[in-house]
Amino acid sequence: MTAPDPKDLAEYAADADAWFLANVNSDPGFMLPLTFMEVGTDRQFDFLREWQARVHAAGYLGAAWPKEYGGRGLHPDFQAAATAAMRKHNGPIMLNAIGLNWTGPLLLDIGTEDHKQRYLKRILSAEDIWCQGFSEPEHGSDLGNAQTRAVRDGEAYIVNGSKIWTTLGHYADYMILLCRTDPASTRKYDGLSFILTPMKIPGVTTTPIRKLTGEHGFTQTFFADARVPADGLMGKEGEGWKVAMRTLEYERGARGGQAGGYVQTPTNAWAVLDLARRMQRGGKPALDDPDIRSQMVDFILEIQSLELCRQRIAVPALNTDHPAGLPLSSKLMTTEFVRRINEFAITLTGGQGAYYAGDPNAVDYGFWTRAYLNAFSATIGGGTTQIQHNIVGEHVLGLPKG
Amino acid sequence: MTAPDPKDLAEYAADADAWFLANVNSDPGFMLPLTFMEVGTDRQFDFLREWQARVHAAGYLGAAWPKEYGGRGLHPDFQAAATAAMRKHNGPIMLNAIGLNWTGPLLLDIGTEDHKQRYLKRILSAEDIWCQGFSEPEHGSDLGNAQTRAVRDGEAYIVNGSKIWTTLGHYADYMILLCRTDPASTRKYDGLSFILTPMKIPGVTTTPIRKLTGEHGFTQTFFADARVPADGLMGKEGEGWKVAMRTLEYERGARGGQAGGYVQTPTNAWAVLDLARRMQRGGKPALDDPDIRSQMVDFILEIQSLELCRQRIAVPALNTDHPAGLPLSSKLMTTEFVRRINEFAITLTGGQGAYYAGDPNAVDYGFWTRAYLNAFSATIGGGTTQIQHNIVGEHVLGLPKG
Amino acid sequence: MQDIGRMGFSEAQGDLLESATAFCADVSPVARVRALMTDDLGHDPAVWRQIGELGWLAIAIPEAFGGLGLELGDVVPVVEQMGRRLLAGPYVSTTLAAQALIAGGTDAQRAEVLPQLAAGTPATLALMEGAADWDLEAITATVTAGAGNLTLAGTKILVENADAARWIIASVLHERQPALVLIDRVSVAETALRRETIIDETRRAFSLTLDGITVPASALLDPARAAATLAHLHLAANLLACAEMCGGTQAAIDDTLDYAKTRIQFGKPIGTYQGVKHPIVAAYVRYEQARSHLYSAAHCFNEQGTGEIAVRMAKAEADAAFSFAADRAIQFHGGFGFTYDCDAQLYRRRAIWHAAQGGDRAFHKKKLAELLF
Amino acid sequence: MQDIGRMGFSEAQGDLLESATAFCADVSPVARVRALMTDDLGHDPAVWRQIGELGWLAIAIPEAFGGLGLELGDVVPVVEQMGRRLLAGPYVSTTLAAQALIAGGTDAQRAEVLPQLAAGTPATLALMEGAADWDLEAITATVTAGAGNLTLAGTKILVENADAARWIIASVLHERQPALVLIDRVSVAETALRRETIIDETRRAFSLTLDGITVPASALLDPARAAATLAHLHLAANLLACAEMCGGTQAAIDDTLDYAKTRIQFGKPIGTYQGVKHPIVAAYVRYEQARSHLYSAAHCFNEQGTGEIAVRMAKAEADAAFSFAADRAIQFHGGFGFTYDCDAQLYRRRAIWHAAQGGDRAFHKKKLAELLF
Repeated sequence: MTAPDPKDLAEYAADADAWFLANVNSDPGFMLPLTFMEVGTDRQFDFLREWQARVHAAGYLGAAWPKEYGGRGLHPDFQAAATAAMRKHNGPIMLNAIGLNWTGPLLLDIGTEDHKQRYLKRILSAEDIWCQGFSEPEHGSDLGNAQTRAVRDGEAYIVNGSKIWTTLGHYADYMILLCRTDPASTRKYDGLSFILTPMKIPGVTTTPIRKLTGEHGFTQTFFADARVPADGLMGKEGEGWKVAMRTLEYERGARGGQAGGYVQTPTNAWAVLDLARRMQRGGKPALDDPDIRSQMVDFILEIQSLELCRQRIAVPALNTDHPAGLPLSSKLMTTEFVRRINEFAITLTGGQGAYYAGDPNAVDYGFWTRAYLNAFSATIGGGTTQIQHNIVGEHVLGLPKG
Repeated sequence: MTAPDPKDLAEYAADADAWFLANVNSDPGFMLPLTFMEVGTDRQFDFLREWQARVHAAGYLGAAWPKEYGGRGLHPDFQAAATAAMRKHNGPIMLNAIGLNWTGPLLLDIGTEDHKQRYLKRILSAEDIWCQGFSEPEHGSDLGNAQTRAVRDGEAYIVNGSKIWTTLGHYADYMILLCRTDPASTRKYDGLSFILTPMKIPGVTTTPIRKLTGEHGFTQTFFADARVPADGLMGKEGEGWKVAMRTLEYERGARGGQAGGYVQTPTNAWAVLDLARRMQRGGKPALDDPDIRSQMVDFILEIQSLELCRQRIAVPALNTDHPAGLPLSSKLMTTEFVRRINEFAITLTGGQGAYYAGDPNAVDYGFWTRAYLNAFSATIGGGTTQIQHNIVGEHVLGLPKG
Repeated sequence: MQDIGRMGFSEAQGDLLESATAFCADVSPVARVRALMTDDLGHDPAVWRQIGELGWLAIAIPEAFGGLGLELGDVVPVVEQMGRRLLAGPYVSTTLAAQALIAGGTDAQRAEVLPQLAAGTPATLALMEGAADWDLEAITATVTAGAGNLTLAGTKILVENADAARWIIASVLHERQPALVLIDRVSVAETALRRETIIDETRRAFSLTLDGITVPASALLDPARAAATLAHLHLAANLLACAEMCGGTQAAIDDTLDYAKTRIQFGKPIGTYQGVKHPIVAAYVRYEQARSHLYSAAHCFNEQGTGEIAVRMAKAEADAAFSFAADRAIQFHGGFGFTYDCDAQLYRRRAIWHAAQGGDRAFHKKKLAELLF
Repeated sequence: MQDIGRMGFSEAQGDLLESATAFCADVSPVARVRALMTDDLGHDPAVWRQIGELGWLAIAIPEAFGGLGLELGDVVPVVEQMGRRLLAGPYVSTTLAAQALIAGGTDAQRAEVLPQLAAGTPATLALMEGAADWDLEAITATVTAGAGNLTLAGTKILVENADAARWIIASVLHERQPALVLIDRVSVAETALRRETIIDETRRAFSLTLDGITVPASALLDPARAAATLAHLHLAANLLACAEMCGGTQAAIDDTLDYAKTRIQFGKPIGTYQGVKHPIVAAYVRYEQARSHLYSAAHCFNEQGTGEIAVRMAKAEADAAFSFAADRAIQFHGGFGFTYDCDAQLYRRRAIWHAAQGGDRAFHKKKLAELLF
């Protein structure tokens, strides 16, 4: 793809900036989820679905996807400019995370024409919500050990088993499903297949999971003789592991093709700084306390680290020794940062930390405690922090596997 | 053993207190080693050997060992009182660490009468210096993999191979040697034997190892057809691993019998506090700096943790769930603390941290930097911190082995 | 060098530790704890009666007032085991109310109320306001003398077990000076209490509106000792909080160990992996250190100067140990740890509660710097 | 929200990074580094000549004075690679001396000295005294006007490469105000220099006794710009220190990785064990973060306000990253790590040196708090 005309790009960026300035509503009168994993109420869901549809209609989501599939056919720099404007004006998250960052790029890469026609535009417009079915109750981190069974029966697979941690499972129209088509295979990865699976069909049911915050947001998904059309098979039967690993590369940004936008609000250390100014210690702003000052500088340093590392990915000359180093370590860096800064924010609230969301005395409606507890969804989900250390150690640094 | 008469004990403790008050010389005009692993010069060695001999002669070392082997035959509480007095008056360390804490208790437990007669008294008087030969160059942490070979030949073993990290190796008269007598054994631990080995015999040579501080203090020991008397065999041939593990229990305090005293000066957080008062930041004592204050409190809290845990070992009712928990974790706690507090002390010296021992501008003759670098001998030697975590995880908490 | 505390353990502590260990495990299995979380009262009155019958409420009350005449440090093993089993109820609040009267009550108040508390009548303290400042002298509520009566005004918050309590001791300003007043719960209208939503769902806390409550003139605790009593209560509450926290830390680690030994991933129990094993060991070591500080604080509690240092050290350590252990408990329970059904969240919420009550590690470290340097 | 810096990378940086990577690896293998540690001069004059010929000393010197007219940020990749290979020599001290003249020299001084420095004449700064305070205005040395001459007095410490330098720029008090003076090394007696014993054995530093040294009146740098020049030098020195430190951090990690992949314990390479693997990953992540800060600081260096923030952030991060990586490098080399022969100690000593020069993490964090809050 040829480099974009700087004038065109600047014009598009200015338009995007104006559009987000005019259209962002970051306080609709109820708490907006910070990530797509925290959507707990219909009100939140409806708001975010409508918001995504508007962003797409305005041309600021999927701008680099082909026109024939709902995109604008532009150079990726255009979408990057739109995303920057979204970020600048603190726009709510894009809801359809799995569709935008996992299914979409995958279909663009290896989907059939029929797949692309059928799914891509409706992913961008949030008409079809997608979810992901990799984890199982007994094998959280060990995705390769999936036991959900799919047996070919004519033009369909008969699926039985259960998936867990289905984000938006209750709302989703489709799932990207990792399941076992050949239980006899001696190498556990070889028996897996990857299938696009409708969720609103007989034999598929979901049960909400109550989170440690007391709220809902995930489901467990059960398959009982569900007939899934076989044309949803991605890659060949038995190649499911390879396809799944490919989707993880899209998700980590180690491979391009994502629709753009963001599905998690970048944690704002400056908002915590603001909290430190508002909270009191001995009649003075907590930020005047030297210990708190010192910790606050640590967090500002760290958020700037994350931002600079994100920017540095785009400078190949500064990524020669470990080209995948920054993309593969970004989940590790970011998720642990979010957990720790929210834990720190709770301590800033001092004695009022005893209150929880729902009490009028809770600081910021209990936001910080919930944000801390919810942060574990990211330090655990999608490969725990411990697994992330293995990934970086083995895939980036070349240390031997255990 | 019957409980001691409180009056006798009090009298003995008062005598010990008076003796150490009168006899301790903690500044002989050169830097005294903080641990038996840091003896680098003849001057240090001679001073410490003479000091140990005097403490023993005064009755304050080995007081609980039998009279016939150089002890006083007293209840262990007497020795504890003497050690407390030594600590209170900041007495220099006991030099003959391996003899006092490893060989001595082992001989008392499973030695022959001849062993006891021959060695015990001379351990207490420091006439015979002992060293330990467990680690080998290729198998630092993996003691069970020792390859130094001992072949029975009449009344002797012919020993060939090499041991590393021999503390006081250059000075030692005897070594407790872990060596392989049966290389054909399928289970690696089964082929090992434990032999009391003279060091001043033909075929045994030592080479000094230069430490990261630039100084010396350890040796590598080489055996070339050394004829070691077979009566030094402890336990049966092939039981060396069991015997070695037993000596580690003495060393960790998980099993009694040690001669008393201490072989490492307890790191003194209060000395670091004093440093924080002496050093300047912007024309004021560094301790006035809130960050430094906060870190200093952390270290005082931690040293008090170590002290209280040490005291708590003596309260069985507070050690019911994990009776070996405190003894087995004390190396881990202590050695890492020493490393970290000395690292902190270097930062207290500010810009003067650029100087090293030997420069007149170095703070406290460069003590803190050397103490930090030397601290690694304990976080690495005798089972690294990483191995210590495994030991506590597996032997105390019952987590499965890797 | 200053005396900063030492280990000590009494025979009474030993006996109480043994019996409390068995009792709390027996009456407070976690299923029971969870059932009580959604219960209105929040604790089991039958268990509360048993605790009274065991004499545990009498431990630190002088014999003259129906107590056993032991030390507050002797209560520590009991509270530790309650914390370990998340046992709900007004044990700590009642014990602290008794401490308020022992330290600052009039003779008449002690004679009337202490025997009741020793026998198991629940009571509580109402010391916090507004921004939940840890300085107990930051008071705006007032008591004003009227015709033979005292009239109260203001609002206290985070009053534990206010619904269950028969007596409430509140801090107020009396002639602009901090004072304490003993309130008979009968004189508090139901509408004066609002149940608060707090992070620890095993507890009950309330906002208490004092406006309009009147008490007899004899309800005022000895004004001359009010400041000293508040200082004593700050340390006493922190000591017992440390006990609960250490018990909770132990339980959080034990739960994590159970899971790490049984949960299989990649063909092995997850506790096999050093990435899990080593941090659990780190949590365990911190726990043992915090527990050593707890029993040092219990032993030295009554020693002038040393007691305060030891308690603040213990709280600083307990906060770090409990927060870390419970945070790691969530993480190492993996997906299950993220659910409400996993007990790890119970411990994490408790750790947050305790840090917010009576001062967190940073707060006590600052006080320690003043005391030590 | 304040601008606190951003990534940027120039074509010149790219070219210099590529050539410096190859050159430094080539001329400074660790065996050579160790040989030079016991060498009196401490660096290889032939390599120094090559560096001069490569034009690297000219990078940040204006074209008018024989330089390339690029930015100080363009020097960063060169210094980073020198740090990575522990390449000894007066490159940084000469570059900083040039910065002193560019920022604060008189026209005559620039015209005379800058072309020499651009061509490879070594120079250095003498800014520290007594307690090695990081505040460069804490000066007690003096310059006093005499008959057409200036007389110096006092002692400067930690003057790097003072023996090799042809020019020394020292900070002194002139009429009680901070000033800088350009000293021709010829006017310094050998006895005025004492080689210091420093923690980093790959460097050479000296105490310099100024007493009795006289210089011409024209040796004084522009007094009006002295304070600004000292402030500039503080940031410039820290920027280049960050570059050295990032390079050193990378090398410490690379060495540790090599060892972890090959050293067998319990039948497996030690890097297999998560107890080793995970902390190396932690060190690596910190390294990448520090390097991102380094290039942000290099890019923003000349921006008023932002430059200072970015440099202080970079130094704070580099200190943490280098200290941690080198500390773990010693630990994970096990017994070998405890020996002088293991290179881990070289990095750890360097990290201590750099923390002691120009301020450590805590120092820069304090400055950042003032700038940010």
